[in-house]
Amino acid sequence: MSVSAREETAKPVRNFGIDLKTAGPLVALIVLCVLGYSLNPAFLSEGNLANLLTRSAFIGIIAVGATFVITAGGIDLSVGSMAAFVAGMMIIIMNGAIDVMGVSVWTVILGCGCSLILGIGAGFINGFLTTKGKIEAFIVTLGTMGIYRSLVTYFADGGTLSLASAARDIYRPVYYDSFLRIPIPVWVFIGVAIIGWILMNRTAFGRYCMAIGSNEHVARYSAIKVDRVKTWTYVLQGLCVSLATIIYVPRLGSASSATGVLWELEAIAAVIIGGTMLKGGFGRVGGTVIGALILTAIGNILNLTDIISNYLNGAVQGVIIVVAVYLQRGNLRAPKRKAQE
Amino acid sequence: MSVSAREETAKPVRNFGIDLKTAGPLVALIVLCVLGYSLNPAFLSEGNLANLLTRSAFIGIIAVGATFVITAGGIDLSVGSMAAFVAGMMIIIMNGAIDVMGVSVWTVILGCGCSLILGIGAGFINGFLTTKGKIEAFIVTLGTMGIYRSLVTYFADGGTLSLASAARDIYRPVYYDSFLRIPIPVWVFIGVAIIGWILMNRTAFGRYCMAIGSNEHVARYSAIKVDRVKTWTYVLQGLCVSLATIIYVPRLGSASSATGVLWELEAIAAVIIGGTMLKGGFGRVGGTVIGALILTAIGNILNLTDIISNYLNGAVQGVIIVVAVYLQRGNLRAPKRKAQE
Amino acid sequence: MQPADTIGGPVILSAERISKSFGEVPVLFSIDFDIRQGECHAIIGENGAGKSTLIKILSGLEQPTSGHVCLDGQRVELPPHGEAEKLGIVVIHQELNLAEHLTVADSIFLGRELKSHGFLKLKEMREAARHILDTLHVDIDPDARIHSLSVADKQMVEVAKAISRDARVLIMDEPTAVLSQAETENFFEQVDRLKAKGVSIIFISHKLDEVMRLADRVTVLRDGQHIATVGTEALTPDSIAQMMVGRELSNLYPPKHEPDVDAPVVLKVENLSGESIENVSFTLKRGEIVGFAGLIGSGRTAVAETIVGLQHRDSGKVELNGEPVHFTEVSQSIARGLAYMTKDRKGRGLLLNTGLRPNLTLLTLKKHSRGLFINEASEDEALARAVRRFDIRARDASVKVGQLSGGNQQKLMLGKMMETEPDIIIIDEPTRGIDVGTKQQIYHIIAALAAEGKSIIVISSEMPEIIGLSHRVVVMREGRVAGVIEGQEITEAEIMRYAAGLKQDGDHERISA
Amino acid sequence: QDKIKIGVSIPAATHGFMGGLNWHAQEAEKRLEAQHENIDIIIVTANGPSDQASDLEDLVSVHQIDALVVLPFESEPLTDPVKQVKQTGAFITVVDRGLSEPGIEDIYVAGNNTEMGRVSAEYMKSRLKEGDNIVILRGIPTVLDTERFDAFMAEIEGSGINVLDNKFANWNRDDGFEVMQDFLSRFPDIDGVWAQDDDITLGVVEAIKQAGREKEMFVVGGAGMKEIIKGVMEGDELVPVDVLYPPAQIATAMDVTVANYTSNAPVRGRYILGAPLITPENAEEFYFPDSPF
Ligand SMILES: Nc1ncnc2c1ncn2[C@@H]1O[C@H](COP(=O)(O)OP(=O)(O)OP(=O)(O)O)[C@@H](O)[C@H]1O
Ligand SMILES: Nc1ncnc2c1ncn2[C@@H]1O[C@H](COP(=O)(O)OP(=O)(O)OP(=O)(O)O)[C@@H](O)[C@H]1O
Ligand SMILES: [Mg+2]
Ligand SMILES: [Mg+2]
Repeated sequence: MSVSAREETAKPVRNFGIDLKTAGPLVALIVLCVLGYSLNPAFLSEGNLANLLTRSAFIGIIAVGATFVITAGGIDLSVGSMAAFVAGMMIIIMNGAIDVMGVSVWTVILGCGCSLILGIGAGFINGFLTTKGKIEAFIVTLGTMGIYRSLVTYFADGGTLSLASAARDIYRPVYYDSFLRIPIPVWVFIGVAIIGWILMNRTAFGRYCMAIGSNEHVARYSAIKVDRVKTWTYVLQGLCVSLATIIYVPRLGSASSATGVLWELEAIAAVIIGGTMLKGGFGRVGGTVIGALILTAIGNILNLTDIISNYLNGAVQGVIIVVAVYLQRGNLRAPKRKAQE
Repeated sequence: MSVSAREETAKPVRNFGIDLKTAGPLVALIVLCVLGYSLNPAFLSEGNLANLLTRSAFIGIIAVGATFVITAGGIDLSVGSMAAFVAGMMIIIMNGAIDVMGVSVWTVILGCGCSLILGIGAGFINGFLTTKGKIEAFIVTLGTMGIYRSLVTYFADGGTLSLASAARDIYRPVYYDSFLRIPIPVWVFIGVAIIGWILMNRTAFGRYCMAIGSNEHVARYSAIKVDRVKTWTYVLQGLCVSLATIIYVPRLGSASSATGVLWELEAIAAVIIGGTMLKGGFGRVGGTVIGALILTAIGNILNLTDIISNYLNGAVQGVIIVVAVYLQRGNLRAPKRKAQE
Repeated sequence: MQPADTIGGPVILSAERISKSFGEVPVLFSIDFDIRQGECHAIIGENGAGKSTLIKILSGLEQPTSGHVCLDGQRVELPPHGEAEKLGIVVIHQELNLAEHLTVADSIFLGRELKSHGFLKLKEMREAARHILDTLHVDIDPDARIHSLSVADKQMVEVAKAISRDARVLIMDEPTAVLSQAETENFFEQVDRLKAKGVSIIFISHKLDEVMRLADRVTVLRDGQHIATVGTEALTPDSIAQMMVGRELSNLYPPKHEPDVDAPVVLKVENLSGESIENVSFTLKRGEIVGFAGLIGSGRTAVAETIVGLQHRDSGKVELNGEPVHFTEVSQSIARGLAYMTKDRKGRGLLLNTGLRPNLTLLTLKKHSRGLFINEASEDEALARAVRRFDIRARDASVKVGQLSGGNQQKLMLGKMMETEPDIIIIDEPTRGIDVGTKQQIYHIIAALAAEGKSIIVISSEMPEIIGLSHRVVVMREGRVAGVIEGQEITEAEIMRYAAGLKQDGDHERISA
Repeated sequence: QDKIKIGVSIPAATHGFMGGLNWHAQEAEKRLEAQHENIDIIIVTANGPSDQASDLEDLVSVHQIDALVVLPFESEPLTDPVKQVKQTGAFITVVDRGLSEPGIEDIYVAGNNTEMGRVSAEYMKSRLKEGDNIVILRGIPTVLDTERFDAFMAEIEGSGINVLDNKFANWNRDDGFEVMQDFLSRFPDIDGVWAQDDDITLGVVEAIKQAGREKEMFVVGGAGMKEIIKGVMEGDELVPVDVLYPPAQIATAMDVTVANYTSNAPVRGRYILGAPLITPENAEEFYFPDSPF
């Protein structure tokens, strides 16, 4: 009835709001690119762009998973250590497999399979402890963060686990090769992003995540299996970590306790820069992708110039993140705020 | 009327709940102590207890501040870097003062005064950016975290800032001396904890923090100056960081980019182990103190024995944190969960 | 419109030519309104007429697009951060406005704590809170946390909070919507007392008898327009209703179709016990409407929630179409055609930060999915259907549910439940906050559903609703079934006798029949 | 008869070099405890200077150690805590990073950061000519990184070799890889890379291989990681040499500390291990295939 009657006037308002919110991170990214180009034209060279995109794939893929966890009101601090752990186990398994069955593509496939299983399993543990154990996600994943990292250190005897070079030669192309001039990791990233976007915006699962994150009671009263959906978000996160690991391992062929340090912070930052709310209830996979690109671009730009003291890299990074988010939220949203609240 | 009928059954349940909640962390701490004693009786020696308490003072004091920030629905990731920054500036200022006015107690007092001003200022910046800038606290403090740490590195020229030994001799007792056989830092910790507890539970400010964390709109409608209170929580956090720094500097007499790394995670963990909710609305200063003691005790206990590979320290720590929280929440609270929801 | 100058002293608070638009959407059109000292002025109107918006402007929560607010004849700017309260304008909002984690005493004194030397006077506040609650005759522990209270208790805390403030003007937006009769009576006592003290009261309610009982003057709004301001003595409930809806309302309740005596029993509950209920037994036949009456907290909701699996069942049996069932999740009961609509629409029913469409289909997303994907076209259809069927009025399709008027939220929630196409429907407070016109629609929908062969349980605190709709009434008291009344015996007096414990059902045969 | 307790306090295995150091410490513990019945070694690891200060307190108050072998996280902050241990009468061996006050330690065993920077620069000078370009990847901003860097720059000064830029790569392979990628997109002409550490070197090498520029430049790392030394032995062109900074120094320190109790003569003094250039000729003697580093 009255809804349809007013549809016409309503639409522009809504689209405007949505545009600003999605456009915010994009604008920040474009500004960064212009800045990068003006500091050093090499920034926009094909080689550098390929590097940048490939690099952002790790954090990006993990952050897509984190978008679901955070949307459903959770948090996962363990992703960095989980990546190190999965990478380490993958290497051990592949090295072991070589001894048993020699080197072939199957060794790598076996390794990737195990990585997926491990990632899903690790995610499931996080989810299980949070939902069934009723322990805060922050504590659970802080705990597993320590556990996974310790395990890598332990298995690596404090050092580095390195993939046998025979297997590496087979596996290397997964990171270094391109398809249609776009590096394989970027393809994987694109795939994960698209699937993630569809999952979030076009399936019941995404709706459920948002519902749970915005009000768990309502979700429960609406016949949503809250614990199950929440567990799934962690499993999904684990899956994303293992995908990121699968394209990470062929890069350097090694894993150590230094692998993936602080990735959790980067992933969460990418998610939030992208416009998802830390309190849950609202997720933007597209924004997350851009958030990951922004973070990677900042590091890249800092490496392309020497006008700033190296010691201040962190400060510049911090300032850019804050300013980027300010420009997209504080300023642009301010006029609408009153009406919204 | 009929309400009263239900009251009788309801009441005991609730009181029971509160007892468990406060007692939970305490029980976990006691269990840890028993474990420590059984691993090595020296755990309960006066010397070790004094060490343990003194050590927990840093994280504890910072965590008391974090309790307010988190209760009011915020988060502060910058505390560790802020501590490093404040410590560094304090040292620079004291060293500078020595050149100008020679060494005396006043040098140290000057340093402490500057530390307080810096801490409060840094906290204010966090608060200002979050409230007036309307940027998520996570992003703001992630940014300032990078900025403060970079600044320390910069001022220390990548090295260590060290307090001139003349000043150090005067300042040392603040960490190493005792009063009534209790080390000074512990006194400070006790003081901060008591003041924090009073502030949280016996003043309007504490109520406002809880109200804001629980429902910002309600707080606003109730004529609470939301932005101001939130800013105050960050200022308080800054103050706590600077107090922690004041007792930290005499310990090692130096600051570098390695100072205070990961303190933010420890502080937040202490807060949450203590029973405060990460989503805000409900703060327990007492629990936070116990949370800090638990975290410090875990580290201490790991040093008591060498039955566990050092590589696995992080894993043991993780397991203990998760189990401690599980015991106090999951298990004990499970029977009443349904009723509450 | 006729001026009714008979009551009260000078005008205290007035709105002059207030208009309000949200974005492009106008909600109020040049409204004039005033309230005099010691008077009770009711505002009535259909759902979405703009009542809540008007009082939000009067209390500074929203700023008018044009026009202004005058206090004591002076134009005032009321900033949105609760400053109106300092001027003596106190509001009980339609949306419960309590912070869930605070205690009752904290909530009552939030923003104006009693202090000495900066420290809270906890004991005084607790005592004062207890005292205020006592005057309202409710037994709520001042130390209880808000989230542990029932919706009605929360509302009483709101009332306590409001009357404890030094109000010159007390504005109440549907304060009685969630209250039972007894509580409403206690509440009215307090309102009378305040009026006697010279406090001016603005009162919004869809319960016309309450309006007649309390108000000195009545202002009617329709679609954001001022229709009339009239003295109450010149009105009858019927004439008010007519002014509100703009048409004659006859037969609020549809005629009852007596269900087939031989109709099969579709739901049989035997000796159900659980959280706050004990040995509850009753049956529901096909095509039957069973009313659940009782005082607040008598366990009606608990029975429903235990049946559908939202609460833990300690013992007892539930049979659905002769088959024993034990649901532990709502999805299971939905799958078997048993739907439950909660009474707590803000906390349990709707996602306030989300739009209409996702809320409507949240319970039935599977139905609107093709394979993995959500079929938005089908969702849109569902929304259009629900909007038509339940007359949901949103000025703008993109509004968040939290921005809908209270009554329209309720209708949306009804729509959400009906999306599941249930055979058995348990509706908890079906018309909470709904205007008379729509009430009538909803009653007819319920009756029509029963006539179609669906079976319905109506839990309600509105006695006329129970009486007007039910074929059979189960009266609950302190978690037990106090009695079951049928046919001609369904009268207010009889129900109250059971509910208050004056009468106890001896013959349990009838219950389990 | 009471055992002699020797506490060993070292940083946790957060990157390759420290991992190697941890491994050598544990190997030495096993070996020494097996050799000498009356020796008990307790290894504790720390994540930062204040953490390490706590460890030292625990070693004293709980384990009542007779001797301490310590590799300080940083020199200044740990000077005082070590002094406190000294005051309990313990025998002190300091490894790698000297304390800021002389005379506390009984034994000092160390690699040589200044020497490491200098030797690396010397090698650069021997391979490059005036006008050639190098880039530098540094570790984590700390004193020892600064020492290495300053010594390198002092030595390279005046040689006419251009240092294009230096960036921190945090003694981490991933960072080494990414920083080198960016150097490669930025500078079309690079003749030499000083990666300072073997973990970084591995990342750098991958980045150079990815860009296909192996023929243009060579890389000098440092520490003595087994993979790198193996490469040097096999005559790798891209990483032709390495500069030793041995993680095994901790084992040396533990050995001499134990010797203080097992040999008849007291052991005192300074053992500076130097930073020799590892070349294909001498690589064999620095190769420990079993070490994780
Ligand atoms: N913040 C807002 N943004 C957009 N529209 C709003 C907002 N608040 C209210 N509205 C719209 O204004 C209209 C009037 O709402 P209001 O809440 O005043 O109605 P009401 O008379 O109180 O109805 P009810 O009896 O159902 O409570 C509704 O159509 C509602 O959707
Ligand atoms: N003291 C209490 N603490 C926590 N939850 C309670 C308490 N009393 C009741 N509840 C819960 O609140 C809900 C409503 O209570 P109940 O079923 O007793 O109310 P009701 O009879 O439906 O009353 P009404 O619908 O009129 O508010 C139930 O889920 C019940 O378990
Ligand atoms: Mg309303
Ligand atoms: Mg040993």
